[in-house]
Amino acid sequence: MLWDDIRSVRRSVLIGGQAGQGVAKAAEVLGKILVKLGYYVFNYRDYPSLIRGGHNFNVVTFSGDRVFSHDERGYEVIVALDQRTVKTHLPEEKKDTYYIAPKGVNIPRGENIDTSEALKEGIPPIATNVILLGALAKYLGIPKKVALEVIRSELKGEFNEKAFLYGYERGEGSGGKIGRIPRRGLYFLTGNEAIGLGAIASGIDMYIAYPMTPATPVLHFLAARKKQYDFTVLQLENEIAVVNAALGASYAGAIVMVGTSGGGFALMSEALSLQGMSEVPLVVYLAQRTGPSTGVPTYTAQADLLFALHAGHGEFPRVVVAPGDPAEAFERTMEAFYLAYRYRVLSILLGDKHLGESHYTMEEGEFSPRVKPERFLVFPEGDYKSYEITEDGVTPRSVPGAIEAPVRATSYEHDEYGITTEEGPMIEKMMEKRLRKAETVREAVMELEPLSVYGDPEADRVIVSWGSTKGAILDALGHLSGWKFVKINYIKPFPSSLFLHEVEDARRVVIVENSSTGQIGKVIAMETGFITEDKVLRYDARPFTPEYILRRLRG
Amino acid sequence: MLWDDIRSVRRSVLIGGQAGQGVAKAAEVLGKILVKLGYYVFNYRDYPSLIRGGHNFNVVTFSGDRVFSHDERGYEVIVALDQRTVKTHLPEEKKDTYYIAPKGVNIPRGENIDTSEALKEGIPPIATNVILLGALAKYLGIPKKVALEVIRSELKGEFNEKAFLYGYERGEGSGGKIGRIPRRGLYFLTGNEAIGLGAIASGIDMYIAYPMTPATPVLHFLAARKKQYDFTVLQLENEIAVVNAALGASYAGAIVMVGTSGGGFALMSEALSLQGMSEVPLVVYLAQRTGPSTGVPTYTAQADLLFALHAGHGEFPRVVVAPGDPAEAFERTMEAFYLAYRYRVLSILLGDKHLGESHYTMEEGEFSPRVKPERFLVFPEGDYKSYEITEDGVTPRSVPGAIEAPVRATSYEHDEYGITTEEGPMIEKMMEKRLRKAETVREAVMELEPLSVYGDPEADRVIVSWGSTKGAILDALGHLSGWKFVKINYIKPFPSSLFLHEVEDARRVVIVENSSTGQIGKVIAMETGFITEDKVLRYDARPFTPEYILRRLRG
Amino acid sequence: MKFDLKKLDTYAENTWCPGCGNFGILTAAKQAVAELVEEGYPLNKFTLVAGIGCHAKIYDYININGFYSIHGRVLPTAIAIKLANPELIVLGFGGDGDTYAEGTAHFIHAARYNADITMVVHNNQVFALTTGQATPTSERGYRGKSTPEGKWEEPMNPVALALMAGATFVARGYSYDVKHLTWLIKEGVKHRGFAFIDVIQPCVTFHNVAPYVRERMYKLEEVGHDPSNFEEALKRALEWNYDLDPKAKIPIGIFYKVEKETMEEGYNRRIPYYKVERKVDWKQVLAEKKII
Amino acid sequence: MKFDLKKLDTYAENTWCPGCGNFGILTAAKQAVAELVEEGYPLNKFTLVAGIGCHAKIYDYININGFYSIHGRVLPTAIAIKLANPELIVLGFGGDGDTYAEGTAHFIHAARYNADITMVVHNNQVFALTTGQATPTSERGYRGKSTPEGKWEEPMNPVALALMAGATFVARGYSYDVKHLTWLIKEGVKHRGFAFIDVIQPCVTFHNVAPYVRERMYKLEEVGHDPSNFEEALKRALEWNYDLDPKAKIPIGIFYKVEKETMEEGYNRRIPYYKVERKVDWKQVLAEKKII
Ligand SMILES: Cc1ncc(C[n+]2csc(CCOP(=O)(O)OP(=O)(O)O)c2C)c(N)n1
Ligand SMILES: Cc1ncc(C[n+]2csc(CCOP(=O)(O)OP(=O)(O)O)c2C)c(N)n1
Ligand code: SF4
Ligand code: SF4
Ligand SMILES: [Mg+2]
Ligand SMILES: [Mg+2]
Repeated sequence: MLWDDIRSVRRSVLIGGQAGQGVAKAAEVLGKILVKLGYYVFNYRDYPSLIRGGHNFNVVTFSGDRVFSHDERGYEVIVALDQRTVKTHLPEEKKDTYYIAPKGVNIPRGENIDTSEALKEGIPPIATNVILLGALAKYLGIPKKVALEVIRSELKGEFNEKAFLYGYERGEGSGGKIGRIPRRGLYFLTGNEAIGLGAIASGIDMYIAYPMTPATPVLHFLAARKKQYDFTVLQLENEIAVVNAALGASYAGAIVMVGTSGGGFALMSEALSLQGMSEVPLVVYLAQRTGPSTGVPTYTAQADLLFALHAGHGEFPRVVVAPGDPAEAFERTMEAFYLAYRYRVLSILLGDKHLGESHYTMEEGEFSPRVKPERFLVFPEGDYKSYEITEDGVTPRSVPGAIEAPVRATSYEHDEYGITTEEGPMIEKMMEKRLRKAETVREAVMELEPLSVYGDPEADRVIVSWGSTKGAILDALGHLSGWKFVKINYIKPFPSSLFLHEVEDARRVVIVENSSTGQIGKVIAMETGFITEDKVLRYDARPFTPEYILRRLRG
Repeated sequence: MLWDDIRSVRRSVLIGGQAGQGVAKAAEVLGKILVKLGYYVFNYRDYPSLIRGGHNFNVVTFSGDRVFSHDERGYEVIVALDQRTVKTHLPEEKKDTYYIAPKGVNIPRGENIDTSEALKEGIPPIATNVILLGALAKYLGIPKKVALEVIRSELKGEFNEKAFLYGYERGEGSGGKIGRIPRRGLYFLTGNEAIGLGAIASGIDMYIAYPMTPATPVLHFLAARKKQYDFTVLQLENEIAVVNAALGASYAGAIVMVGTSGGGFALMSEALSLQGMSEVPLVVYLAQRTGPSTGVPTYTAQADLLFALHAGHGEFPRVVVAPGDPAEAFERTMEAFYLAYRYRVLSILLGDKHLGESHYTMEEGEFSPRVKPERFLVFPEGDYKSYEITEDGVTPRSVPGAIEAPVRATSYEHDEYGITTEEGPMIEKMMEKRLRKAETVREAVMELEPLSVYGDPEADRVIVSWGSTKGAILDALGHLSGWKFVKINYIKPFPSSLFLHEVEDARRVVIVENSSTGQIGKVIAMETGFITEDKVLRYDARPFTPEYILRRLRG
Repeated sequence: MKFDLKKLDTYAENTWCPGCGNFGILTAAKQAVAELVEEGYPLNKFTLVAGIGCHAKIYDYININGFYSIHGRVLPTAIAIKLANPELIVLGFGGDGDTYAEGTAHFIHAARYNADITMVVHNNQVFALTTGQATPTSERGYRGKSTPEGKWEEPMNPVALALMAGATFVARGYSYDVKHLTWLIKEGVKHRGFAFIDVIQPCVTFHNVAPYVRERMYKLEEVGHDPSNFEEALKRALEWNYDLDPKAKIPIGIFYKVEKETMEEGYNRRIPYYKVERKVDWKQVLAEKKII
Repeated sequence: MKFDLKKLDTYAENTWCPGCGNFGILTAAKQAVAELVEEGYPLNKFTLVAGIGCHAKIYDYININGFYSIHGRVLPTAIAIKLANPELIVLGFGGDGDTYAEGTAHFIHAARYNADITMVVHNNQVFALTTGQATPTSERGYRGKSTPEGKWEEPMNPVALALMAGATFVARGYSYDVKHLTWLIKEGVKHRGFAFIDVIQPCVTFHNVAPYVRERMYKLEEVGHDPSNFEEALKRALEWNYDLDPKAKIPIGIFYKVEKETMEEGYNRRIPYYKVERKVDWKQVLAEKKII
């Protein structure tokens, strides 16, 4: 093969072991090294709900061409920190899968690294993951220097460098050589990190949360940066306190976000309705995981869509935006803040475990925010109507204490000053004000690329999807001809005419969704009347891979 | 007019006054008297959210023919306990509206009853409502004897009888004579009362709630009957406690219902998802009111439909059934229990303030439950699988302590014994079990008249609606030709083919809904792809009247 | 300068029952605001948060900044308002159902957080607006429509709980003693930290304890109670358990008062966020994730 | 008759960290069940309710009836189980996050309701399963990933709160003292009413207080503590505020125990509902609303 062909090959390494053995960290470091070398890397993380033991693994898939997803079989290398890894993944190996494991772990082929002398060299057992990473680097032909640079900046403790070299030197290394691809402007980050950064870029003042997988990483990420950017991170007694505090803070003038997963979101739903009536801006990050209920809490799903669209009693405008990769997550987070604060609405940022906890390689140019952060405040001198009835339904926002006049927020139906009303005509007017606001938001969203099309724009076979399936679909698309992928970015307000335009002449329209019912199909039907029963669904708590999609599309 | 024509005339009386003046009670008593005379009566109750003062009123509409709704203008008589009543309803009076009021209240015409001697006769001021009722009875020509019978059984305190006679004797009575219509088998009750009775008829063991208008009357109604029927009524610290307690009790073998309105329902949504996963039977009464948020809490709306359909994260089967009058409320409550306990699903009984707090006249034959209450328990001797995978997706239900084997319920994904699993194939199997259960429930519901058609079955103009709009629509239908009314009783599972059959040749399909967006239209689109933009909506917190519908259908 | 109390009126129709204890709380609250303004507190910084219930209508009746929240959520809302803008003077008005039933969790934790806010609970020992059901503080045996045979369980003692939960200012008022209550509210506002005032508020319609309370009430200030003594405070708090025991004595006044670090201090909040100009460059923010 | 402990095992893989304090609680719970069965309690009436967190995995590890509930909701679930079937012996297992954060309201009210259940809180002073954030009982200064600069506010003292909230049996155990804990759980089950046991459960991964606790712990039984004395109980409860104060003494054992009417008694519940045969005739039920 020519160099160009080789480097565009898609390669996958699985690293597995017990929770606590540093599997995830090893994979992340490997990813960073590869990106540093100019490769595109996708790092998938799979872990059960436990703290020590069990079986965790990561799949690092990389190529010189774009990669947005992982493989769930046919690994080139399996790095097995324990025996269970070998056993578990046997069915998924290729005939020539190469194993790297510490001595003592039985492997079908490959190499066992003798770690018995490590301790003497000052390398603690905890660094076995790094030792194996060294051997892996050797095997793949990763330049030592680049690897060490990354290790130095990523892993605290000098022993890690030693550990890497220990493995590198003992490794049998024959897998080839990974050349450096001269590229610039590559980012390696998870969806959750991108959301955290998007919040910072939006000028967040307060992040309020109660821990819940898979939204917790945003809490940790922001907590680690609150000093640097001077904002507040608040963990309260439960999600109900969280969301009501968020509304209080937002009313008082802070730029606020809350983050949670399905169960916590459910607890927040009463207050979402309060958002609707009070028109106090609110941004909610809903990180989906496998339900219903506690379900399979560290795994992924896209099954909260209809709930996100309808949570909260009564009728009020809302935005539901679903990014498909970290670059989008960054931009869409900024849009979620923008829309919430500009129009005093609820913005729900709908992500999931797969987007949130997988590492993606993004290019510089992919980050291109469409909006600018702002507080959107007015400071009138005399009279102020907290709910002034305007043509576009949007009342300019002020905050208490910033002007002389009282600023009010209320859960009751109210007149323009925010005083309670039970009069039919005023109720009707306020309902209509909010309906008009929904229209105004719709128009604003239509300027924000609410729908994207990938692949052959003229194709008459269409994959329709949203959110984190994007990666696997894009990677599958490369193997399909005559197909396009219509990705719905804004699910509320729904881009109906754009959507209908994309499917009107289609021969086949397939819904791809990480759920058991294909909820986006219902949303499409609800918004446009367009119905398709052609669905590729996955609901075993695992994310899609390109292969899975291709098989199901063909089969 | 001939007697037959006269008695089929629709007549309306408005009784208004301050909260605490006994307006609602007077109207209810009037209604009962009229029903006792063989008339059909509808009693609408309108009150703001306060305890004393303000302005409450009831509209009692009656006729010798069926009446299912009230009028919002053109009253034959206005009984005004205070001046505000006169003022407020001036725009709604007819030219010849007759007023009955205590002396001191200025009225445009009619009679002022001098109550100054009442006290001397042992009638306290609190009975002014009954005095006026006496005058009204005289005016309408209601036989004294029948009225007194009802008063004796409905109102405690001998002074009430006296008060009635006081008014009756002083009344000017010239409005005509209300003859007795020889009928049997008439019931007079509210939707909430019917739901309470339906729960009792279902063998309820525990009703658990936290007060919330307009579901509270069910709490009160059942609390008053718990001794008679030997069940428990439990008020807990909040709605989250309520719903989780309900699941606990149901798991332990009790037949349970909870009742709430939108805000409380929102708080319960996390546990609805737990219902889905644990498959512990649960019946929830959701009494809608005007939202969003606290909204207009003592008024009506049908705007929680999409929320009721989708509350709770993840995917799981559910039943959403919406009765349209008390007879249905009674039957559908029994069905909600039946389905929940037979199939271990969530049954949501979707009502609203209008259905719940209005009095309807129902005929004996209209009560005809389609199901029989049962505990649906098995008591296997040896092994028991709490989540046995069956063909129809339904696992026979046992309860802890009733058998030797452990009985489990869990929020986590699980194997057949209810032990936690994170394995893809088992997750898939359990998801599919629940999907099959949804299908089984669908089949069962299709036997329960999930959709009803009223009016001319061959008509090509169709009103589509659900829930409490039924009354006003039925009454409007009498004035329309070439129309039929398709009422959707089960909104989940949705009777798609029945529905499509009814609209396929229609020239016009109009949605009627007490909301600002017409949510049933979205549900129909979602379930069938059928779309109509033709909507008659009302969202000023007031229920429909036939006139309102006719005006909007024609305009 | 004399503050014109009328400035605090609104055009909303007052819909409380005639004679309701809420009027006393409204008058005291307005009077407290007026006097505080006279003492130099800026009127436009006063911000109230109300729950849902009869009590909460106070939102409509005082012409200051206000957040008419949802049932039970006064405290998280109020605390966060304070954190977002420490310049605001935050007054919470909750009901007993609101604060001790639906909002229990927030009540217990707010005591610990010690944000500098003042929480006034209109404790009429009943869910009034929903027509008279028993709340946690209703006495044993209370008959409402949901407990026709009488409430079964013991009442909760919020004063004792607040003390045990760590509140730094714990008081009880009586809504018909407006002057005393005005003083309590002012003391609450001046207290640096979480000031909790349980106000006995007779509900003339569903739970009129005025005759009961009037006879048994005494003022802590008048018996030489030392509000810096936690043990004494606890003892006083346990004197009345909210049952309508004929022999009970009902102390009102300040049970306990202590200075501790406030939540705003703990989170180092000084400047209102709305005044913070953030010049974040999104490219710089992203830079930490740039590999090459 | 000797009960075979193995009967309580399940086939589930135990996924707690090696050395985790939860093992001690599991062993004690099993042992308590075994001994109680030996004393005549029927095995199939034992029913556990678990929250969500590391602690809650106990549901998978004991082969008795169980409801694996959601985060924070052990108590309402457990209480209602008892009301629906008073024959069941109901054991709740919650975490500190579970019970003192998400579930605070239920905790406070359960104490008052006094249902005859036993509530064991695995108090590791940390949200463990979500990787180590501070909970209400974490000590001031605790550094987790959500509080990198240290937790700001004071810890909650659940033992003191339970006492003040009206609990009729209040105890503290230590998960590494299995024998003592077994005894506590058995006493809790035998206690007629709400038995609350806060168990200090070192989390070896995120919050290993074993060395701290071991040195400072003493047993109430050994110092002649009188568990019928409320004031004494309160004093003992306040000896340790859950901060890691080097000078603190940590009492374990039964702080307080008193007999009061239970919730089931209050609601007059005797027969399990599932055994009640209801022969309701729907026509008769409707009759009250028939006018003619
Ligand atoms: C989540 C929720 N549950 C229930 C209600 C219904 N509700 C409105 S007011 C109220 C009673 C309030 O009691 P309390 O707080 O004591 O106030 P009061 O009316 O006695 O002043 C209730 C239960 C609600 N609005 N929201
Ligand atoms: C409503 C809700 N919020 C958050 C979570 C996430 N969650 C799962 S376990 C856990 C921590 C539990 O802490 P604790 O109760 O102390 O148990 P531990 O793991 O320490 O035993 C949290 C917050 C959840 N499952 N549900
Ligand atoms: S019901 Fe009670 S609390 Fe409400 S306004 Fe009337 S007297 Fe006051
Ligand atoms: S994280 Fe802590 S509590 Fe959880 S299993 Fe490990 S040691 Fe135990
Ligand atoms: Mg109250
Ligand atoms: Mg814990």
